[in-house]
Amino acid sequence: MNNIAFNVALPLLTAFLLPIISSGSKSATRFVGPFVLLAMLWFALAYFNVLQHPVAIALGGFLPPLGISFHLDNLSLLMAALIPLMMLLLWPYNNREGFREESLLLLLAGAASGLALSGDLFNIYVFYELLSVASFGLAAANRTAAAFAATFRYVIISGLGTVLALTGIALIYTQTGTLNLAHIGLLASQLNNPVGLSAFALIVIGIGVKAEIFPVNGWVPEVYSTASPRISALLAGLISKLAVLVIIRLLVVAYQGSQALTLLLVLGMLGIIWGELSAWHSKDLKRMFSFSSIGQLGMVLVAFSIPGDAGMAAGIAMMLHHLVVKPGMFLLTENWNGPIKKLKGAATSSPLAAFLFMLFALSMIGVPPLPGFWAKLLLVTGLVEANAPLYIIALVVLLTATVIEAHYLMSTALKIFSRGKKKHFKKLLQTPFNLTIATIFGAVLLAALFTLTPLGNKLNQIATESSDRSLYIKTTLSLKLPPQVKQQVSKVQ
Amino acid sequence: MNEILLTIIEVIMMPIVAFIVGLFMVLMMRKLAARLQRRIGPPLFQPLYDIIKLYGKQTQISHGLIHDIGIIMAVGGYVAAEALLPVPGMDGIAAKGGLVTLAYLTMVPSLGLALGVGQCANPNGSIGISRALTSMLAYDIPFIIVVFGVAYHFSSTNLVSIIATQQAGGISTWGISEMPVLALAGLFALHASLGKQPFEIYIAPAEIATGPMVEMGGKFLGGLFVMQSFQLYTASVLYVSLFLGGGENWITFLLKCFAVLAIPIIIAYLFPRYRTDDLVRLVWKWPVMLALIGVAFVMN
Amino acid sequence: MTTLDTLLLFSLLTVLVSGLGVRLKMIGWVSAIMFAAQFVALLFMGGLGYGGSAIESSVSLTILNQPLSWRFDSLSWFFALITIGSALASSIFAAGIWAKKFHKHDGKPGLLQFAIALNVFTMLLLLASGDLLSLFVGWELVSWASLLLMVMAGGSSSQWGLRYIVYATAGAMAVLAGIGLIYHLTGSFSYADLANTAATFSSTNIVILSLLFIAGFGVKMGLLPFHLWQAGAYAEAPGPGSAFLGAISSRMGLYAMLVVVIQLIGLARLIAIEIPFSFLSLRDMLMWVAAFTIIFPTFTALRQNDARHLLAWHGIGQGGYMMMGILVLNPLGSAGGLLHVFNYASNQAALFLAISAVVYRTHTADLNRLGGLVTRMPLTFVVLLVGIIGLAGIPPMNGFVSKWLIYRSLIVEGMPLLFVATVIGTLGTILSVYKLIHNTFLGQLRLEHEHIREVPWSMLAPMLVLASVVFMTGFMPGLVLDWVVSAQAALGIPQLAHTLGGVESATGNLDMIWITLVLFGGFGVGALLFYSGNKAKRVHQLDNYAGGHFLTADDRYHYSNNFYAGLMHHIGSWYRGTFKWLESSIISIVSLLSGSTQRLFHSFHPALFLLIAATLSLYFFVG
Amino acid sequence: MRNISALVFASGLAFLLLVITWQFILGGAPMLIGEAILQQAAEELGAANLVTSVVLGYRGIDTLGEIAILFTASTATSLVLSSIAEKTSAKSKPGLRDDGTILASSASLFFPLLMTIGLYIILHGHLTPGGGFQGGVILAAAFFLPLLAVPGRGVNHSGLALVEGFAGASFIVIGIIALFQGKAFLQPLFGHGEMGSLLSAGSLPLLYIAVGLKVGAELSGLLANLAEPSGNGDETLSATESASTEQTSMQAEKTKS
Amino acid sequence: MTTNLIHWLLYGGAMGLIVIGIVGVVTLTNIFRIILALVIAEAGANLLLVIAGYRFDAIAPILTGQALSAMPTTQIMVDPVPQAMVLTSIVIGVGVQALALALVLKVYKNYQTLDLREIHHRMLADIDHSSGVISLLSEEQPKGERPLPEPETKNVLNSGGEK
Repeated sequence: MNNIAFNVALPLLTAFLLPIISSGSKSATRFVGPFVLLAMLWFALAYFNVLQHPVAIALGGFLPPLGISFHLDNLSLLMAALIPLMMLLLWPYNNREGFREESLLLLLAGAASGLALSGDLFNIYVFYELLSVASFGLAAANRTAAAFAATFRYVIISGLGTVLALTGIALIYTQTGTLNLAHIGLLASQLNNPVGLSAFALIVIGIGVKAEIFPVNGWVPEVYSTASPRISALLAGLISKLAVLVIIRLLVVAYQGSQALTLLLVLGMLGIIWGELSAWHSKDLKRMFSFSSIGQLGMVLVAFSIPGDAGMAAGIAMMLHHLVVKPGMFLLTENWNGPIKKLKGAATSSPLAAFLFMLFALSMIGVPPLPGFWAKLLLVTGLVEANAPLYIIALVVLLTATVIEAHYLMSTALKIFSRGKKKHFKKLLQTPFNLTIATIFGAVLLAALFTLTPLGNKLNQIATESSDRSLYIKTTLSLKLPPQVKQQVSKVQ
Repeated sequence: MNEILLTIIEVIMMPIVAFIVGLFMVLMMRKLAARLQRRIGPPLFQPLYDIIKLYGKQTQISHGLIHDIGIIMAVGGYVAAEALLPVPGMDGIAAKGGLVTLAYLTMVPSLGLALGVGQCANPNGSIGISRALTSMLAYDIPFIIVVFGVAYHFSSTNLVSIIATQQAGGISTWGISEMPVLALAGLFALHASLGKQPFEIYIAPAEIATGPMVEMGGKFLGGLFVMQSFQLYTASVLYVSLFLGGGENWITFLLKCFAVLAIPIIIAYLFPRYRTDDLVRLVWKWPVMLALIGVAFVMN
Repeated sequence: MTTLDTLLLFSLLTVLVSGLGVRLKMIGWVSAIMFAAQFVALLFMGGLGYGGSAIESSVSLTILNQPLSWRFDSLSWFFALITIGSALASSIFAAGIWAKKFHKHDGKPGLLQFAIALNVFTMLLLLASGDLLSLFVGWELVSWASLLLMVMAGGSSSQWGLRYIVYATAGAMAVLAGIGLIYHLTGSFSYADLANTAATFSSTNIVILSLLFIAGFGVKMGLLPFHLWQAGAYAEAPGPGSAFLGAISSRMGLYAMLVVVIQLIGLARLIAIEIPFSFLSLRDMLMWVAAFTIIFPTFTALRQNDARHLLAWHGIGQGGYMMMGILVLNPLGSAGGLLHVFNYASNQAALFLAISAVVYRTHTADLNRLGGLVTRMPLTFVVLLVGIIGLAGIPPMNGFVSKWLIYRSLIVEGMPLLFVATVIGTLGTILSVYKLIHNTFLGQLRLEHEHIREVPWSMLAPMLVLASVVFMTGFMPGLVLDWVVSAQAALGIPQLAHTLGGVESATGNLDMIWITLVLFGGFGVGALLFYSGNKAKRVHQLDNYAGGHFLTADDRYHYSNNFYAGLMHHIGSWYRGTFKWLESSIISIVSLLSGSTQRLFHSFHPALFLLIAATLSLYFFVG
Repeated sequence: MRNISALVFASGLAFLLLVITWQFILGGAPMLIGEAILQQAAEELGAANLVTSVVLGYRGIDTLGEIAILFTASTATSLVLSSIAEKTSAKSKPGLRDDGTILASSASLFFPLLMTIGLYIILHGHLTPGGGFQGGVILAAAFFLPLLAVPGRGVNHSGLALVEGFAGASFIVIGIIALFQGKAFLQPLFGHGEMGSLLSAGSLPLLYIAVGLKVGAELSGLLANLAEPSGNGDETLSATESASTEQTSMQAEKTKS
Repeated sequence: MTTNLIHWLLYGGAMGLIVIGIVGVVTLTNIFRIILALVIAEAGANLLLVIAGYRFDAIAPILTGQALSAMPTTQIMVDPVPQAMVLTSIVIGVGVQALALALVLKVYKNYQTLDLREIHHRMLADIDHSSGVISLLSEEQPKGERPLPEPETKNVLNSGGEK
C-alpha cells in the first residue's frame, strides 16, 4: 500500500529532472511525461481494484496524528486514478516548444494526487498551493498580454484565498492542537463553536477560489477565455473538483452540524443563479462555458450540502458528470471561439463536433436517459427528501436554472446546426486532435449511459463509504497510536 | 321492421308538409309587407309560381359543379332538418337527433350556400357570405343559450319529450309561461336568424348587389326561394315546439306557427338596416343578456 | 417477448433503419412499410381496444435502485393507434413524389422519415410507461424528439423550435418537481403506491401537485397561457411533419395528464378543493382554463393569413375541447374528450396533408395568394371540405359526434357559461375554416395557377383514406366509441352506454346513422329538384356581374384579405397580444438580471467580493 | 465608493476576527501532537534540532511539496518571462555598464564568505537553528550579489538547472530508496548515530543538503530571471521585442481561430 | 494584565496584519503595491500560526547541553510544529510572490501601466476582441475599434488588440 506514494513522488521527480532530460533529448521530453502518468494510473487502478475497506498509510513511517498520513478509500483512489487519466487526455502531445508546460503539468498531477490522498490539513494546504502555482504557470502559458493580466488577477485572488485558508488552519490548530483530519474529527466537539465554524468558513472561501465558489470566482471567465482550451478544460474539469473534494473531507470529518451545510447551500445557490444568468448573457462560447461551469459547481455544492449519503451520492455523481462533460465542451471552443452568431453552418463543416456539442449540451441540461439526467434526479430527490424550506428554494433555483441553461445551450446548438455560408466552413473546422479527445469524452459519456446500473451501485457504495465519519477516523487512528497521544486523546474526551 | 318503414314514410312526408306550409308563410310575409306599405300584395299561389318560373327559365348560368352542389346542399340540408322537427302526428327522427343536432344541422344549408357563392368568384357574393357568417356568429350565441336553458329546464334535448311535457301540463307548463325571459330572447334570436330587416346587411341590395344572390339566377335563385320557405318554417316550428307546447293538432299548430312568424315580420318592415358591427354589438348585448338572465332564472 | 415488446422492437427498428438509410432514395417507402408493420403489430394487441387487460413488457431496468417498467393498457393502445396511424399517413404522403421536390429544395426527406420514426418510438415509450420515472423519461424523449421534427426545415422554424424547447423544458422541470414531491410523499416512483396513498395527501399537496403537473403537461397541450410556442412550431415543420405533429404530438400532454391527474390522483380530490375568494373549485378553474384555451386560439386562428398557421392555432383550441370534456367527468364528457382526440387527429392530419398538397403545387400557403383551385385540384378540395366540416363539428362528420357529447355533458351538468364558451369556439372555427376553404379553393383562380394539376396518387391516397375515416367514424361513431369506452374503463371512470350509431339515453339520443342517411336523402331531394330544372350552361368564371365592366384574368378581384372585415371592426380591438407581452417581459427581466450579474464578474476587483464573503460568512457563524 | 465599502467590511472582518481570537488563551493552546513530538522526537530521529526533525521527519512530505513549489514558481517564472524562442541560455552583453570597482570587487570578495556560511548552516541544520532553507537563501545571496554589483552579467542557467534538478531528485530518491527497503516513503535511513554530532540523525542531513542546494539554486534562478527580463538586458529594446513577439503570438492565434 | 497586553499585541497584531493586507489588496490600484499588501496579509497569517505554538517562558525546541543526555528534557519547549509550518508557508509565499512579480513585469511591458483599472479594461477589451465580441463594458463603442486611448510611448504595442 505504501507504493501509492509513487503517485506523488514520480511526477515530482520527473518534473525536477525534466530540464536536464530536455537538455539531453527533446523527444524524450515529450514522451517521458505520458509514461509517468501511465504508471500513476496503473498504481491507482491497482489499489482501486484490490481495496476492500479504507486504508491509511503513514508517510515516513511516523504514525498519525504525529506524522502525515494518506487516506486511501474509493473516493480518493478514484480521484487519484482520474487525475492521470485526464492529464493523458489533455496532454500537449503536439507541443514543440520546450519542457516547461510538460513539467508544470507533471507538478500539477503530483500535487493533485497528493491533494486527493492526503489526510493532513496542513499537508493539504501545501499541495493546494503547489496546485495553484502550477495552474498559474499553465494559465499564463499562452503568453498573450491578456493571459498575463488575467493570470495576475488570478494569482492575487487565490493568494488572498490561501491567506484566509491558512488563517482557518491556524484557528483549527489553536483550537485542537492537531492537524491530522482524523484526529480533528475525533476532537470535532471542540470545533462545533463559533471559532471552529468560522475556521471552516475561512477555509471554504479560501479553497473556494479554486472550486469556483461564488463570489470568489471572478477569475474564472478571464482565465478560461485567455488560457488555451486544454488548460481551461483541465482547470474546470479536474482542479475545481479536487478543491471541492477537500471541502467535502473537512465537512464529513469535522463539520456535520447543519450550519456548515447551510453555508455551502447558500453559496451553491448563489453560484447557480449567478453562473447560469451570466452564461445566458454571454456572447461567445468560451465565456459561456466558463460561466456555466460556475453554475454547475454551484449545483455540486448544493448537492453536497444535503446531509447524509443521498447528498454525497448526488454530489459525486454531479462532480463526475461535470468532469466528463465540461472538458469535452471546452475542447470544442478552440476553433469555435468566435461570437456565437458566427457559428452558422458549423455543423456542416465538422458534423462530429456538432454532434458532440449536442450530446454534451443535452447531458448537461439533464435530458434522460443521458447520465446528466440521473445525476440531476439524485439531486432533486435528495433536495426533496431533505425537506427544509431552504432546500426547497434550492430546488426551485435549480429547476429554473435548468430552463435558462436549456435556452442558451439550445440557441447555440440551433445556430450551429443552421445553414451557413460556404466560405466560413474552413474557419469552423475542428482540429483532428481536439476532436479525437472530445470524441473520447463523448464515448465515455455514452458508455456510462449503457452501464448505468453497475455505475449506480458503485456510486452508492462510494457514497456510503465516504460519508461515514467514524470509518474515516477509525481507519487513520487504528494504526498503533503512540501512548502519549492515546492518553491525551482520552484526556480530551 | 314496420316502425322503421313508418319512420321512413314520416321522413318523406314531413318535408313536403314543411314545403307547403313554408310557401304560405312566404305568402304571408309578402302580404304583410304589402299591407304595411299600403299595397295589395301578391295572389295566393304567387310564391309557387315564382319558384316554377325560376326553375323553368331559359337562361341558366352555372359557375361550375360546386355552384350547383352548393344549392343542392342548401335545399337538402333543410329537407333533412325538417325530419328532425316533430309536427302533430309525425315525429320522424326527432327522437334520434334532438335539439343540438338540429341546431347544427341547420348550419349545413348555410355552409352549402357559402360554398356555392364562393365558387362564383364574385367579390360581392364573398362579402355577403362573410357578413352572413358574421351575423350567424352573432345570433347563434343567444340562440344557443336559449337552447341550453330549455334543454336544462326540461332536462332533455329530445324535442319529442319536450313537447310531450308541455302538452301534458297545459298552458301553465309551456315554455313561454315558465321561462318568459328566455322566450323573449329566443324571439329576438329567431328574428335575427331570419335575415330580415334590420338584420339583412348581408343582402344589402343597393350596396353589394344582394350579396350571396348576386350570381344566382334561374333555378339557383329558385333553390334559394325553396330554402327560404323551409327556413321560415323551421324557425317558427322550432320556436313553437320550444316555447308554445308544439301542436296538439294541426289547427293550433299552424296558428301558433304563423302567429310566431308574424311578429318578426311586422317588426322587420318598420326598421332600417344595421351595419355588420352594429348588428354584432346589438345582438351580443341585449338578447345575450336576456338569455343569460333567463338561464339564471331557469337554473336557480 | 410479449406483443408489446414486438411493437416497441418494430418501432426501434424503424428508427434504426431510417436513421442508417437517411441518404437512400427508397428510404421513404421502406419506412412507410415499417410503419405499416408497426400498425399490424398494434392490431395484434387489438384486444386492448375492447377491454382487454393490460399487457406488460418483459423489459425492465433498475437504475440507482429505481425500477423502470413498461406496460400497455387500453388508454395507451387508443393513443398509440392514433399515433401510428397518423405517422403512417404522413410517411406515405412524404415517401413518394413529394420527397423528390422536397429534396430539390435542399430538404432531407430521409431525415424527415427518421424524425417521424423517432417521434413515434418515443411516444410509444411514453404511452407504455409503467411508473412515474419511465413516464418522465418518455416525456422528455418526446419533447426533444419533436424538436428535431420542428427545426429540420431550417430558416424561421429554428426560432420557433427554440421557443418550444424553452417552454418544454420549463414544463418538464415542473413535472420533475411534481414527481420529486410524490417521491417524497410516497417513497417510490410506482403508480400503485401513488394510487394507494393519494387519498392521504393533504389538500395543499394536492393543489401543488395538480398545479405542477397540469402546468407541466399543459405546456405540451398548449393550455393557456403556455400556448404561444405551438402554432408556429407545428406550422413551420415540413408538410407531412406538421400533419403528424398537429395530429398527435400535443396529445401526449393530455395522455400524461390523464394518467397522473385523473387515473392516479383522481379528479374527486380536485373537485373537493375550493379556491378561496371564489365560488370555483380547482376543477372549475381548470375548466375555465380549458374554455379560454378553446376561445382565444380559435379567434387568433381567425386572423391568420397562412393556412398552416391557421390550422395549427385551431389545434390548440381543439385541445381545449378535449380537456373540457375530460374535466366534466361524466360518461358523456370524458367519452367526448377521448373521442375528440381521435376525431381531431383524423381531421387535422387530413387538413394539413391537403394544405401541404396545395403548397406542393403552388409553393405558397399564404391565403391571400391562392384561390380558385377547386377546378384544378378537385380531390384535394373534397378532402379539405370533409376535413373542415369535421373540424367545425357539423354533421355528418365525426367532429360533430365528439362535440355533441361534450355539449350534452355540459347541459347535463348544468354549466351554461362553459357551454356557451364551447359553442363560441365552434362558431369561430366555422368562420375561420370557411375563410380557409374560400381563400384557397373557391373564388378567382390566379393567373400563375392556370396550369397546375391534381397532386399524384402517392399523396392523394393517404388524404382520401383519412377523409373516409373522418366520414365513416362520423357515420358510425360506435366503432371508435368501443375503444373509448375501454379506455374509460382503464382510467377507472364511469363508462358511456353507446350504440353503433351513437348514444342511447333517455334524455336525448344521437343516432348518426339515421341522421346521415336522412341528410343524404335530403341532398338527393335537393339534387332532384335542381336537375328537374332547366339545363344550366357552364360559363367561365370571369363571366359574372362586375358592375357593368368586363373582368380580365389579370385583375384580381378575389375577396380574401381581411375576410371578416365587419367582425374585426368590432372585435379587432380585443386582440391585445397580452400573452406575447407577458412572454417578452419575462425575457427582458431575465436579460436585465443576467446583464447585471455579468457586470459583477466584470467589476475590476474580485478581491472585494472575497472580503465581503468572508465577512458575511464569519458574521453568520460568530455574530 | 468601493473603498468605503471595503473599509466598512474590513472593519467588520477585523472585529469578528478579534472576537474569535479573544476566546483563545495565549500560550494555552492544546498542543497534542506538539507535546508528543517533543517527547519522542529525540529517540525516534536523533536530531538535536526538533524543528528539523519535524520539518524533515514528521512532515517531510510538506518539505518535498514546498521545494516543489519553489521549483514550480521558478519554472513558471521562466515560462512567463521567456519569449517564444528559448533564449534563457547565459549570455553576457558587450559594453555592460560598470558600477565602480569597489562594489564589484567587494562583491567578489563576499562570494566565498557567504558560500561558507551558507554551507555551514545547511550542514548543521539538524543540530543548531537554521537548516536547508536558511542556508539555501544565503547561497542564493552569494550568487546574486555579483549580479547586483555588475548588472547584465549573465548567470549560468543551465548549471543552475542541473543543480536544482539533481538536488530535488536526490531528495525524492532518498525517499524512494526507503520505499524499496520496504519502509514507508521518506522514512529516514541509516542509524541515528550519536546525537549532537555532525554525522547523526540518519539521512536528515542529506535531505537538508538537497534542500539547501535546491533552494539556493531556485532562488538565484528566480532572481536572475527577474533581473534579466526575457533573457536580455535593455528595457525598451526588450519591450519592443517582447511586444513584437506578443504581436506575432496574437497574430498566430488569430489566424488559428 | 501583561498577558492581556501581550495577547492583544500578538493576536491583534496578527489579525490586524491580515486585515490590513486584505484592505490593501482591495483598495490599492497599483499592482506592485497590491503584491506588497498580499505579502503583509501572508505575514499576518504566519504570525497567527506561530502564536499557536507559543508557551510562556519556554525555550526553542532544540536540545542543547545537558538536555542532549537527559531525555526527556525537563525544560518547557515551544511547539515545534507551527514553526515548521511557518517555515514552509514562508517559502511558499516567496514562490508565489516571485511569480506575481514576473507577471507584473510582463503586464507592464505589454500595457505600459501599473494601474489595475487600466489593465483590467484593456484585458477585457483584448478578450472581447480575440473572441470577436464587442466589449460588454461599453455597448455603444464603434465596431472593431478599441475604445481606449492610445498608449503614450510609441514603441509600445497593445498586444494585438488593434490591427
